[in-house]
Amino acid sequence: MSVIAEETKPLLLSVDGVTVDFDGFKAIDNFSMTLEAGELRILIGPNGAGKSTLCDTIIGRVQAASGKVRFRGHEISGLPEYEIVRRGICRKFQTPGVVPSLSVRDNLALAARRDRRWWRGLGLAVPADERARVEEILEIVGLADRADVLAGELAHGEKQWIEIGMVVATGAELLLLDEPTAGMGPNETARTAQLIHSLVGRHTVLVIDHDMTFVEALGGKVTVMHQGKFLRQGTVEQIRNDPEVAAVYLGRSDH
Amino acid sequence: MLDLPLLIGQVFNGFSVASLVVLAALGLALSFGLMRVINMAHGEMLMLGGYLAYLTFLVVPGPLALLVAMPVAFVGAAAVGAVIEVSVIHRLSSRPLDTLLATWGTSLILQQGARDVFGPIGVSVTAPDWLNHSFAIASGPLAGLSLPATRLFILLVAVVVLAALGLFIAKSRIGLLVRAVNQDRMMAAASGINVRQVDLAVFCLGSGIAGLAGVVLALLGPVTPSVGQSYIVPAFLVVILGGLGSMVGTTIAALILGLVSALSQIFLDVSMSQVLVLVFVIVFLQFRPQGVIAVRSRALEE
Amino acid sequence: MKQATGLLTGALLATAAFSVGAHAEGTVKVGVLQSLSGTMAISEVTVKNAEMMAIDEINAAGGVMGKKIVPVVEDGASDPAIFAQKATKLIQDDKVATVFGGWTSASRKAMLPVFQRTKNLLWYPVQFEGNECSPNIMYSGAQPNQQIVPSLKWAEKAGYKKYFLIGSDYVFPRTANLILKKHIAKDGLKTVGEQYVPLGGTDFSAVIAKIQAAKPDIIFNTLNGDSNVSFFKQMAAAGMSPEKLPVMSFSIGEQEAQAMGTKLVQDSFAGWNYFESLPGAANKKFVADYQAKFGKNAAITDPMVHGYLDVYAWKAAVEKAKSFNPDKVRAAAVGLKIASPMGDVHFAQNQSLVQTAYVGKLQPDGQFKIEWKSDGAIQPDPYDPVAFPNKSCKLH
Amino acid sequence: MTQTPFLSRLWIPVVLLAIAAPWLISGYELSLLGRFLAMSILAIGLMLVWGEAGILTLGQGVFFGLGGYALAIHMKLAGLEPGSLPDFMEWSGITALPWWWVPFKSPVLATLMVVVVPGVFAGFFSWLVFRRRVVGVYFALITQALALSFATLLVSQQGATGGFNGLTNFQTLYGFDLNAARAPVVLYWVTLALVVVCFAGVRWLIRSRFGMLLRATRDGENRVRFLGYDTTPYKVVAFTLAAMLAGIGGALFTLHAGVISPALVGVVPSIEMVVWVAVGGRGSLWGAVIGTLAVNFAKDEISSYLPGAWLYVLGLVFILVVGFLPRGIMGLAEDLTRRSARKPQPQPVEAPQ
Repeated sequence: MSVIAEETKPLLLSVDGVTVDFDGFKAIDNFSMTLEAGELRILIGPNGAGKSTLCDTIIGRVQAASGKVRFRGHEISGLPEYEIVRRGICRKFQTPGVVPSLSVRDNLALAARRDRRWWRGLGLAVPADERARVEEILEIVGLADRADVLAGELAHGEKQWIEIGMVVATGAELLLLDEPTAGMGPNETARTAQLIHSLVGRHTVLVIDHDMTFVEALGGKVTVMHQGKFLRQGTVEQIRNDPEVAAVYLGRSDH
Repeated sequence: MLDLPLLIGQVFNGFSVASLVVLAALGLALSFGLMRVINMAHGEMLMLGGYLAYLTFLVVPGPLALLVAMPVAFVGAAAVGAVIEVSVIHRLSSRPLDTLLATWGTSLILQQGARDVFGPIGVSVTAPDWLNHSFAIASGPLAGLSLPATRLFILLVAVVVLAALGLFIAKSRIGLLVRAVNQDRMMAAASGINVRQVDLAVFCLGSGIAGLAGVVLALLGPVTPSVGQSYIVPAFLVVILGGLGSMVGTTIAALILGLVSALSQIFLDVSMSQVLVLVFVIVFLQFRPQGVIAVRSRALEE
Repeated sequence: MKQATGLLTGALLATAAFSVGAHAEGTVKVGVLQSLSGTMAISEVTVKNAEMMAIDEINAAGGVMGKKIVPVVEDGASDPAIFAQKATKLIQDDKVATVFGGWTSASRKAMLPVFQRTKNLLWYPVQFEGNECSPNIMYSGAQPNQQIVPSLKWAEKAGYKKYFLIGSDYVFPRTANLILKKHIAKDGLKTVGEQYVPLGGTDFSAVIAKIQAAKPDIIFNTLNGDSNVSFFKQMAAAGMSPEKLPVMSFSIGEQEAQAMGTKLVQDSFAGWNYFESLPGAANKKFVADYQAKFGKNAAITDPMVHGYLDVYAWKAAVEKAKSFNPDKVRAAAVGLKIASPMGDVHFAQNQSLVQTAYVGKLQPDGQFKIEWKSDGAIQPDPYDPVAFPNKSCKLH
Repeated sequence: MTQTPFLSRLWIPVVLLAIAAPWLISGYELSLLGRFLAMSILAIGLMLVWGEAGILTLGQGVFFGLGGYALAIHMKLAGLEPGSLPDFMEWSGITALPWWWVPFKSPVLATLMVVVVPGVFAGFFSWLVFRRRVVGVYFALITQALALSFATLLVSQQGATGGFNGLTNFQTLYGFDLNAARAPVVLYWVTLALVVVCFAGVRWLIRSRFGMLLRATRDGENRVRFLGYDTTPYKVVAFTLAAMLAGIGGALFTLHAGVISPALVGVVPSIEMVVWVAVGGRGSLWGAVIGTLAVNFAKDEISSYLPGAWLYVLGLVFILVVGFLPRGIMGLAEDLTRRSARKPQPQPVEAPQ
């Protein structure tokens, strides 16, 4: 059953009847979902529900056994991952994926580069526009003072923010943030929520998480996944009070 | 001139070469599947097996010396394997490429050691008489085809080792641990498996099998300090073709390469068929980069 | 911290000048250049021993023209580039009067330009494929017409009609087989097969299948080193041991037979210009002296004897020419009679050794029984008249 | 590898000493130094592909050989009177010059081939393997099999390649007599000049964004792909450049040694090339050059005095350097001369393949 989107806003992403099968184990089972441009969507579900696998499928890291993934109307299911990123989707991994041996600025410059063909990179200088974008991102994530530190030496929270910065620096329209607050303290989590809010609108953001306090801080529409299947979709309030979600996910049903 | 006995003979030779290479490659595939590490000194375990067979033949007279030599070589090679694992491989297991170089250094030392102890000339290990004949087919379409008993014996040993290894991995307690670590090293460690000991056990098992293979190879080839080098590159190609350290994949890959080599030698000379085998592997990888058997490891390769 | 930077500049010019001594008055330096490591160490270490023994004997008997011979031993490490490198060192740095050594054709070819440029003299002890005629090398090893062709003549006389040629895939076997095929065809016989296996190759399954299909009367074997072990073991496994299917080998001497286990190669034939079992007092004394020095079951091979007699030939030539100058020495060496364990031999005009060819059959005790002897010493010819008709070697 | 100020100013005295070498050391040592400097060009390429891009290749001997044979074929043809054949062809039963030998007659084309042939071959081979995302240990083993097959092929095609003897006995190159007294010194300076040019070229490449991308691919290839980069062309270009440098090294070596043969391009020499860079320091260009000189001079010394010992030494060097000194001599020098408190230098951890 695929949800036909009636909304008038242009459809950015449509996941249509996707199934992903690891030697018989259906990590994702005929799952469908749509995203509109500029939206903030949160994907929640218990561990092993298939949230990360869905991200892998969208970004092209895992090939779907069946079903289609369309971005701005074009099918992207079969494309290699770097092709999908160039079209405007970028993903942040659960474990921070900064390049440890490069400085924060170099990591961002790496992400900010538009013309990635190898002979373009032979010059020593970084083009002015990319340098400007790097400075801008440093401001957004608030790590301008740490720009020349090796990424490997950053604190855990800072690595997460730098990686969000890198995802933004690629100029991607759709940002997939996989548990961006993993391992963060309360005020860091709050600051991350504020950072994500500043990105919504110019970008479409799909956040994957299971920390309900963070989900509530974000607000926005929530989709619930369970054992690879689509369970429920609605506002944070609707989801909090939905008995089926509570039974499956929160493990208790309060009134 | 494609007469049938020559063709069937070559198919048999393909199986025979495959049985030799699979015995050499099994140990490599085991330790590679588990620790993502390639032991360049694996060829010297074969050499060690040959020398241990030579020593056993000196001590144990009579036709049964061969059967005594096999366990002796297994234990001897396993012990040396343990020493290498603890001293060199374990320290570097997080850096697979560096391990490859360090174990190459180990192989040079083992070769020169054998040259100093047993002399550069190599030692003589002759097959017992009960092996020195062949089953010739005199009449019918396959007239002229003869199957040497030694090669049949080696095929038998390969089949027995594969079966025993399969049972060991599938049924035994350690086998369970090996499969767990093989599938998801971090998860296995998290659930209390002593990954260190499993690595060591598997490495010894792999080296032991190579020692056993050394005895069997001594029936058909020389026992000299550099004998390991002539078997190691084909064994590597089998591991690459076989896919991520899977036993079944390695066996199938050994069969494929054995047949490609044997059948191509009908038309080409040995040198050209050796080049053809490499080209075959590179072309094969164009279609199945993950190798014959794609062991879907849950450990996300980040 | 100074040492670290010192280390850096030092490493770039790591050229601590070693002792570059010219001849101390009472001595003369000679080079001994063999592979003491690597795959060829098997065969070359014993040749070095024979050459050193000859030097010690000469020194004990008063040296050459009153000077004591000082050998400078270098390791060619089975690598042609290193042979060329060490030859340059011996001549330029150590200022040796002459050099004894080399084994594989590759090492000789690599050293050839060095000796021609420096006008020095190399004494080369090993049988080889011929087709070379350099003024700066004394070829004591047999030319093809002194080893390969006589053995074929013996085989033809013994009545073998169909020949199967198998060899390691390098220069000597390929050229030797080229010569053999031409002679076999000229004499109206048949070559029923020709197979090559890479050096160090161990899989003979396909080759044996082709031998079984071709059903030859005799196999002419120019395999080298380890491959002989695999070949004979796999032939035995296929029920074709030497007494069933005769094999004539050119790279199996007493030492290789001993290493492979004599039972494996028993009754196979070998064509050489020397066997340890040669009669004659000189040979008996040489074998006894060598075994006294290097172990009683040490096997004595053809190249070892040539290495040994090369040193005596050089001494005799120096004393005849009254000079250590290489050009004078090689001119004096030609035609000069030299007493050796092979009997009296001398170098021909083309600086190759005139010597008798023998065919031996391997006995259970690891010695070769002499089956056949060429009638008298054979004049060496680097260019086989049948295979390479229009070429000849004029040196003096 | 960031250079401390002290080390970075050190290259001036070293290059001056190198230029003055013909007057400082004996003829034999100069020929050794020249030969090892030629080999260091290969090491510079190996440092680029292994140190920077994290691609371990055990087959550089192949490209070293292709460059060497390209020039050797030209020199064999240059020394021939028209219409006759090289000596080894006659006694290999060859009657006419193989068709692919003919283009090597022209000096310009042959010199180009020294770089083009290894480059094209390396480019095609690495593209075939990298595009299917075969990396790390798998790739290293395939390159080793490539080295074995190339050496076997060279030996088996004796009629066209000189077989196991290889090609030797060269008289002239570009009209110059190779046996002239002045020849070794001129050859030494040409080699030194090429080393400096290649060194500077690769240093510039490493400093460029291309180099930064290579280091990022080494430390996190997946990460780089998810930033929109197709890493395959970067790795293929790095591998091809290293092969071209190996070709130059091979051609120069052939001039110094006077011989190029399969024994110099097989499995063992190719791995020894890796130890040069490992000993010197895979993260530094200086390391590649110094490592090559140190290991080869040691080999020449040790094998003269203790022939049997060299393999023990080489084996131990492999284990100790890789195990305890992953950043080689230069890494050590780096740490020793660093004035300020030692900043924790991140170990070159390889992402598990």
